[in-house]
Amino acid sequence: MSDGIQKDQPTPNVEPVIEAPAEPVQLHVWHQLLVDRVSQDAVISCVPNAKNNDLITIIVNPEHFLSTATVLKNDEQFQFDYCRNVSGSDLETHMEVAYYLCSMTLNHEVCIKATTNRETPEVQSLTSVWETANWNEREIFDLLGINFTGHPDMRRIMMPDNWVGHPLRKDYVPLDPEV
Amino acid sequence: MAIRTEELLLNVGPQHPSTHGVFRVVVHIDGEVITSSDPVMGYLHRGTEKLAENLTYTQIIPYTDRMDYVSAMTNNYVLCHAVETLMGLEIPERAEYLRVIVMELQRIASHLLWWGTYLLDIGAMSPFLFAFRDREMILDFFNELCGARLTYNYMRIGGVKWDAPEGWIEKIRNYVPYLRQQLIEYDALVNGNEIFLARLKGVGKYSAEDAINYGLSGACLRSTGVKWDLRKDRPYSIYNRFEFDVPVETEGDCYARYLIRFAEISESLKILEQAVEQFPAEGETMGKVPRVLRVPEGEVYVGIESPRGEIGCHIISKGKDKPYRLKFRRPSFVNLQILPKLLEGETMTNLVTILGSIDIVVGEVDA
Amino acid sequence: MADYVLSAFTWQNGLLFFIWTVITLFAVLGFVTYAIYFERKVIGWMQLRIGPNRVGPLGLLQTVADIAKLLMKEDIIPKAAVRDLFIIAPALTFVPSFVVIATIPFSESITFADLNIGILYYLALSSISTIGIIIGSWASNNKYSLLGGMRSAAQMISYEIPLVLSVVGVILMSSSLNLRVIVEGQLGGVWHWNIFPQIIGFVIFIIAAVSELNRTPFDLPEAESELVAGYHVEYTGFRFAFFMLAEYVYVFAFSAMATVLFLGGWDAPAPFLSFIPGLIWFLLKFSFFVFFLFWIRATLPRIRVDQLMSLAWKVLLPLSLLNILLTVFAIEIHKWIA
Amino acid sequence: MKGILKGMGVTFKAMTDKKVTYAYPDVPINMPDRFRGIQHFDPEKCIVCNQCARICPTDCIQLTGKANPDPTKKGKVIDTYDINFELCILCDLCTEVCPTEAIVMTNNFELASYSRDELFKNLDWLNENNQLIRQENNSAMPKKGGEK
Repeated sequence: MSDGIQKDQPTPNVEPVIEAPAEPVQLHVWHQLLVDRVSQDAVISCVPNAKNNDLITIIVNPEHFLSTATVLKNDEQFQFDYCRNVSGSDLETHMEVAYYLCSMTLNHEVCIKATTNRETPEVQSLTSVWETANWNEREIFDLLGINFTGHPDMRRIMMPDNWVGHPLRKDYVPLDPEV
Repeated sequence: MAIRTEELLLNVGPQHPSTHGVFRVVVHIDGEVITSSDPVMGYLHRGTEKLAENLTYTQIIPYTDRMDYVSAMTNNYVLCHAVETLMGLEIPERAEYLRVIVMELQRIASHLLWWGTYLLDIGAMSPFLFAFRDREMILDFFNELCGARLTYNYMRIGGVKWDAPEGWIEKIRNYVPYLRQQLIEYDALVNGNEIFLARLKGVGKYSAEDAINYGLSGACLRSTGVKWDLRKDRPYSIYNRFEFDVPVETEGDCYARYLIRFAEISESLKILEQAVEQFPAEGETMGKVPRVLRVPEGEVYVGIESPRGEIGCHIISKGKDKPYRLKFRRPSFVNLQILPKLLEGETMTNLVTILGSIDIVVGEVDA
Repeated sequence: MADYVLSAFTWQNGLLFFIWTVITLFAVLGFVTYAIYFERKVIGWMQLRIGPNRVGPLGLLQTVADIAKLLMKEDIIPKAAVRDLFIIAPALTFVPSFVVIATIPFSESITFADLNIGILYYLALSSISTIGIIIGSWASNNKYSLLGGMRSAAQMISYEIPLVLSVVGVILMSSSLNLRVIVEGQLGGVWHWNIFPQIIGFVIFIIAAVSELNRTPFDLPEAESELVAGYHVEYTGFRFAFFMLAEYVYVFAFSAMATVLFLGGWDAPAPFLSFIPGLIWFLLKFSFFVFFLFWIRATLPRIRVDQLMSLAWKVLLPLSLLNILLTVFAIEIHKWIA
Repeated sequence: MKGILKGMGVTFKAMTDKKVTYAYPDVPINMPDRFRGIQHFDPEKCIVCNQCARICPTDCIQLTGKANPDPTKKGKVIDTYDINFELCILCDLCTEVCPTEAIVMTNNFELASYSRDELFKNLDWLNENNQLIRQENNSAMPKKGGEK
């Protein structure tokens, strides 16, 4: 989270911005841990996002999404107890949900993603792991039409209940272009 | 024969004095005790995220003003910050200082507004006008700086639109001791009032685990003893140059949240004081920005500390001048999730106390 | 005055009664008009505003304009409301508030009804207004107003008790229920007033009476931040005005009552000041109470329902009983010494 | 009890404090120079570059140009210029991109009207709105495109 100016400033209270050589260590450790704790095929890809201060971005196998999330929250080495942000997006070829997680105790962050198809988009709900996900998933369902299996209360949240379509989809055609 | 009793279904809102906007809570009440509740929102949903997909980055800035309309500066900043992070832009020193000054002024203005309206919810009339008197001065500063009192559209990608006018910094310098004096008066007016304390203490209590699990941020999180402030924990802009405390309370009730917001005003004053002191005498206020902003392909999420908590911006760019997907993490929306849990078993009166203490802005809840 | 009341009821006397009633009504309405104006001004000043100043010189006609507006407003009776009860409720609230004024001695010569049981009459009739509020709130067929009405009922019943008990001390001291006798017992300067020996009773009386008035910090039945407007949420136009009127007439009655019971009525604070007419003194003390009500309205937040109840039953009631006990002891000791 | 009394002291004291009320409709409020009010438009300066209409986030500006009546000069001159103040959010972006300062902000902000049609302001109206024009238009933003 640094702009050009503060790169050389001391940043107390926070771990220093991970330098490129230090990065892969954590990357591989985490990758290995997930493979061990969840499943051999739990992780599809695990890369640092150079544009976002090398935030480790893990694309998780949708089948193991919930179990991966549970491990990420409860495992000694992860302890991702805080979910900062949930966003969904329509990438035209597929749909994607991203959870930005953060550990308050160990002070590290990760982004986990799951992809799904556009025809019958479905992702396992993480509401049982982080309560934060509850309304955020409802919002994603409302605006993108991704169905979260296992969500306790899958209803529209922003749009009226009788609304047709999911506005944030790229192929959404508004009924009235003026609106 | 036993008396037949019935649960009452009560719509609090969408037009209700204490929902702070068009927001509705459907509550089941047994007498005055709430048995369950269901917040209903979306009355102010304007589809900012959808609109943003068809707007250039500069054009989105005025739309961010209208999300959390009592804290437009931090909204401006989070979008600019996200784009700047993605582009790797350098921000001139003077612009950074101006940004911090306006953001902290905004935090004070937002908390003052909250303070006034919260006490109005509790039933005290005068604090509202006291708070507005001092907030008004901040709005006048903003008006002088960028020509608007509420929807500033002040920040630009790579800097800020206007340099400080002559004498403006001096006015901020004088405002700091003035507000400190006023805070003493506010303290005398409200903070010792026994009725007020009885209304707030022990109401709307939750634990730190709950707060983290529900993803609360800002004062709602800090009221449970979690010292988490993005200005300290994920420093952005030039916040690491200033000395300030992060007020923390451990009770987790409405009173703790009240105290934290009240203390945050003083902390912001501290930052302001230092920022005004260190303000560079001259310099550019716009960085080197290409004529047409084309943001490189990539994805970024940044979160900053708005007065209400963590406001975040998640951008997926495909290298165009418009974002492919823009998502705002709105603190009011996330913080509000805990409301049904808090309301269970509380009285109607406490509904107002609790809802007010979460400090929502409906424009932001609905986006 | 008393002569008229006791004389035989003839056409002539009846007409006279009627004229007096109308005069009083207008006096009270005039008071209400300017009490509202005064309230808005005082609260305005306390809130760094200047209050109404646009209608008439200094805004003096503001309330008149407001009343005119209320008169001209459309009279809405909700379809689902119980029509008859809805109509009768404002009157039922207002009439007792006006009737109680009859017993209050404003000065040596101005009393309308010199009843032997003045206090009881006041306390008994003033609680009838609650019925009007409950009927109105129930008849409106609105959930908010129903909640407001229920709160009102609970609140009135609870606070009636400490209110009555708090004045027992005063009654014991003057051995009379007649308000005139009570004032006469306090004549002769500030040190004779009941406020000092009855300080506990006085404080309880003030708290309980503010609660009876449904004013801040006890304005739960109409708490606008929770119940929007409470029991009168469905009322418009002049029906609404009647509720407002009742509230302000009670402000009048309460302030007068407090003056009579505890501040020596028309008595001058010191004998050498007695060249000023008693009515002026009465009005001064009375205005102080009115101002005090507005002052706390500008300052205090609202109390919560459960806290309101526990305050009445757990604090005020035992205290008022204690006050009676102490008064009895003091009187007995006084007799014993004498 | 002490806290209540302290609070009552504050409100009592406030009775004599300076009042903050504005006598607004009687005494006009002077806005600072940078205030963003209703735009003033100068057709003489306009080079019909269309940038204001393009940058407008709400698409409230409509303009058309016509060929320059003076055949010796190149380029277009403005023909119609309308701003729909039902939509305009006074965000200042149009004046920011205008290379010739043909469109500038004024300090006038009184837009309320009884009809929506009146909110549709045309070239003449905007040109006549020439009171209290903002002096300082050279904001920190680089002017994009066009030459001065």
